Amino acid sequence: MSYSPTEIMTIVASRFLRTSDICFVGIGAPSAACNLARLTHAPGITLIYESGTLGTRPDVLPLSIGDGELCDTALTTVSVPEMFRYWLQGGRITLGFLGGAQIDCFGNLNTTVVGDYANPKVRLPGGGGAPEIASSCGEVFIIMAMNPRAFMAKLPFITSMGHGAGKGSREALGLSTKGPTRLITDLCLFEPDPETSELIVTAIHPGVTREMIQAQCGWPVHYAAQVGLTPAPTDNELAVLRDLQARTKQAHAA
Amino acid sequence: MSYSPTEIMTIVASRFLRTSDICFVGIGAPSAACNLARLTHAPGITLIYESGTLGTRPDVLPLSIGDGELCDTALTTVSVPEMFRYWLQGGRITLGFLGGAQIDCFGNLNTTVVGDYANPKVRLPGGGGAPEIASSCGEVFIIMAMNPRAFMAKLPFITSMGHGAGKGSREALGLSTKGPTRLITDLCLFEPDPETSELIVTAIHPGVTREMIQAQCGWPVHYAAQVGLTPAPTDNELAVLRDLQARTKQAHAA
Amino acid sequence: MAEFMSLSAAVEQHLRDGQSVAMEGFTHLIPYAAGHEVIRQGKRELTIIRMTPDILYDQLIGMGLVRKMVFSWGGNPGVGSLHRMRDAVENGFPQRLDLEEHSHAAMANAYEAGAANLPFAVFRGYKGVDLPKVNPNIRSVTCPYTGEVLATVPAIRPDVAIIHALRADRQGNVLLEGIVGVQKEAVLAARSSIVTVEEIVDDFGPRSANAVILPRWTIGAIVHVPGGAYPSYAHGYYKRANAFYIGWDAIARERETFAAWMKANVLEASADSFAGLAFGAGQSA
Amino acid sequence: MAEFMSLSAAVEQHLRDGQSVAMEGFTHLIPYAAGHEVIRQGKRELTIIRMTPDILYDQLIGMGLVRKMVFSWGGNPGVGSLHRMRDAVENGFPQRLDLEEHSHAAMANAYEAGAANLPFAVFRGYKGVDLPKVNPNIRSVTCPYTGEVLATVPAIRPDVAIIHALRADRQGNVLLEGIVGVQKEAVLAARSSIVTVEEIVDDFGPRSANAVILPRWTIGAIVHVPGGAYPSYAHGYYKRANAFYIGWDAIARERETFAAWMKANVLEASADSFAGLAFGAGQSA
Repeated sequence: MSYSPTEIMTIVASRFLRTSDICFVGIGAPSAACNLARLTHAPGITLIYESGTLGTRPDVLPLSIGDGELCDTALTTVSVPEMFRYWLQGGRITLGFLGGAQIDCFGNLNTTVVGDYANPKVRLPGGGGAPEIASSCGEVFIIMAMNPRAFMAKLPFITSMGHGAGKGSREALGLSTKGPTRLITDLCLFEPDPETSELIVTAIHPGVTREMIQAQCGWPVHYAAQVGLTPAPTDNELAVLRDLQARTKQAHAA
Repeated sequence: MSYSPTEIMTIVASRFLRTSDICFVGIGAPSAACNLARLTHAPGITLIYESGTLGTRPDVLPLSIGDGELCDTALTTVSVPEMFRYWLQGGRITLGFLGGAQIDCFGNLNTTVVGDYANPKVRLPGGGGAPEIASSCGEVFIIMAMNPRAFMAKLPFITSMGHGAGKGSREALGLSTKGPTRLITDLCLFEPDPETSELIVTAIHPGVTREMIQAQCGWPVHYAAQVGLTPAPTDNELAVLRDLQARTKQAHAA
Repeated sequence: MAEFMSLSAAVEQHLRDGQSVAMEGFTHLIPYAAGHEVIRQGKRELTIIRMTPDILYDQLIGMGLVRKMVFSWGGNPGVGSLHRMRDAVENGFPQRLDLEEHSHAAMANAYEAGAANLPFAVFRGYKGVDLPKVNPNIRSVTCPYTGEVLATVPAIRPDVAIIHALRADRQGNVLLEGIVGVQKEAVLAARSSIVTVEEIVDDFGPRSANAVILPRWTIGAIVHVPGGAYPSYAHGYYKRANAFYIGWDAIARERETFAAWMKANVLEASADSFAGLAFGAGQSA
Repeated sequence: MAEFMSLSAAVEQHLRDGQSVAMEGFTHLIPYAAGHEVIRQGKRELTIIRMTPDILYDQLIGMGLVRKMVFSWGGNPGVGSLHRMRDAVENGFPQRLDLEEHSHAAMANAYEAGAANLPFAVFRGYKGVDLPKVNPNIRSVTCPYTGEVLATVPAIRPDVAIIHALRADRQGNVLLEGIVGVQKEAVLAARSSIVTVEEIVDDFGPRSANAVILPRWTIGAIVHVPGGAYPSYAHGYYKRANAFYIGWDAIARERETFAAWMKANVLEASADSFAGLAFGAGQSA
């Protein structure tokens, strides 16, 4: 079956999720990936949305972080202060998801402003939960489609921290969590270099070349010694994902 | 009708309660006084027990602060951390009740130790909620039967603060709450002297003399310029109180 | 003490020009009807506080009521930008908008501290990020036991909190259920409050012993506004009008279409007419 | 991740000599059965933590298991003293007992901070009182915004939390209802936990959207012990045995009557026999 860049990005992300994970899920691709995993190989996965829903099992994807569907299917729903205190800061989350308008080669993200903070060219939505998701979750997956204005050599603003200025930055701030362990894009998979913590390509999606990757990236892309080939989405993965998206689209049109 | 010293103490306390009060209720005499008020002249009074029950209306008095009866009849029940953070510290309580093993003339209380703290002669239960009830409630009523070992010139330990060393002590600590506004005993009513904050007698119960009061008090008792006579318990007050106590006794024997 | 009144009286009596107001709601129970009444009354120079300012705050800003916004994420969830907010920040239209920006964790803690009558909150956050460089209200304390340095945020203590809830009983107690967000904290942290409700009942009846209830003595005004959270939702009453949120993007993108929509649907409309859309699925936006 | 096991296995695997343990319960849901198993297994040199140590802690102390107690109110509620605790503090019998004493507000905040993974809690307390003079763990921080000095307490992070709850489902999620005290916080603050439950159900079924539930991935061991809170109570299952609490005063007053009672009812009894009294009203104590 043929598939879109967004579909393979979502499916690749879903494959890394384990049934034992406790995930702090954001809207959009993370939500799609998590629910795809739940509906395929990770039925026991625990999904938590920052609106307070613990252990939710939505039948359609939420448009927003607090859709009623999330609450209806949750084990229980807690207040937002409790969510951020007991559950996120409490160190209960094994895996957080982040995306952003802009990223650098260490997985730092900007979702705050383009241009000067006081006089921005583009005012973005802001950090929301991201700064503390980045520091409190056991590890972080980032899902972003590549383009050279998003994958930047230097960010105008750091909204959430990845590996900072490289290896050792997180430890220097007293963080014992792993930070971004995977950056999943529409073209390839990045993982931190064990020596430098720079995000380097460890697998390339079918039909993608190194030139195509570099063309969409504002920093000089580095590659692992052994770069894998991403297995193409299976028919089952695509069918489950498309079914989920179709149900979602129908529900949101109401 | 004749009545016991405990009965008049409870009834006098209940008379000062207003239907608009939000009371933080302790076990024993405060609980009896509050529920008597609720069943007579203050039907709208809000009773809160530190176990988390908000707006409770027990049919029998609780033996402990967390009896099921309190929860069954409450508007809702919150966690204990929430009780102390949002409700007590939050400044929501207009009236708190305290009692203690020992009291001084400024309404400071000891419920911690008799003797040296490290090597006590008698180890008392400790402060529980008292230190913050004393500082966070709008005002405090103290209910205690008089005896010279309890009404002391100097306390071995201050568990909860009344008027400290006298007028101005509370303000010096940044407190804007009133502290003890009434000390209700089995013999008389004390209220703070407006000039000194010392607890002075403002009303004497029927049949009690100044000599009887001084005999039960370890400090030299002072009197207001005009000392009132406490109206004797009415038949209705006694009937409602005794009915409540009888129901309670029957329930606790189970 | 909770007083039942009309929406216009509640907003007139409880909110004044220049005050700070938190209209909270985390996707669920956003107090649109009350916010629209604030717009109709043309309040000025407000400081608006909310973790997730969405369309309602876009409208307040676009109508020129707002001097400052305290927030942690400002967007149209799942759709995109708040165009009126961006126009104010990027172009100063219709007037300059000051921002005080925090993270969700900071805001949630700040409301909690406000409800707890504390002057500030302590949390573990803002590690390795730039926001503390541009927000002087992000500070720190040192743990007196471990020496760890932790982030702090001032408690949020709004002049007025405005929320929408599911039910009030006739005594004025208010019940929330489902995604409860920070609404209880916002009311407890505020000096006064307005609560719109879907329904007024004689008694809440059988319920969880631990139901989320605000007692009547914590509330200022209660107003009966069925549909008052539309196009957000009220659990068990009506669903979120996702199509409205999607459609808003085109309305708010241009100043003219925005102004025309506000005139027709808010300024020259009654609270009931817009809220009524909650019960007539699909014909909105 | 919650594992169903026997009471003896749970205590053996999760609690070791010298550890700190919080057996919480605020009148409701006090984990007597589990505490008695701790006594049967003769754990030593424990630090026991609880806001309101009552008869169960009197028993642990009287049986010589305890080195230190962290607490805020130690008595037999509505009845009087804990005689075994007093004997330990006043006379060093059966061994010296160290006390770390706080107020309820401090303890409640300390559990909350533990659950929130903070090293300490800030609150407004201890004004004008003597406890800070005798407890060096009562300290202060200064608000970085207002300059106000506030009290602090170290977070409580027990090695083990032991609680009794109403129900677990077959996946190991645990539901509490009614007077929930600080039990959720105690479990979240602890490194491991044992939860005894009245009932194991296939599914919790219809319930409040905001029910107090501890997910299975926050819990160590789950043990099915009907009556496990007796002589305390389990809301909807059995009432508090107030007569037992009243009768305990005479049992615990003398060392000999205490020892005999413990031998007959705990040491030489099974968990089920004592817990079973919950369902046979009145024949206890």
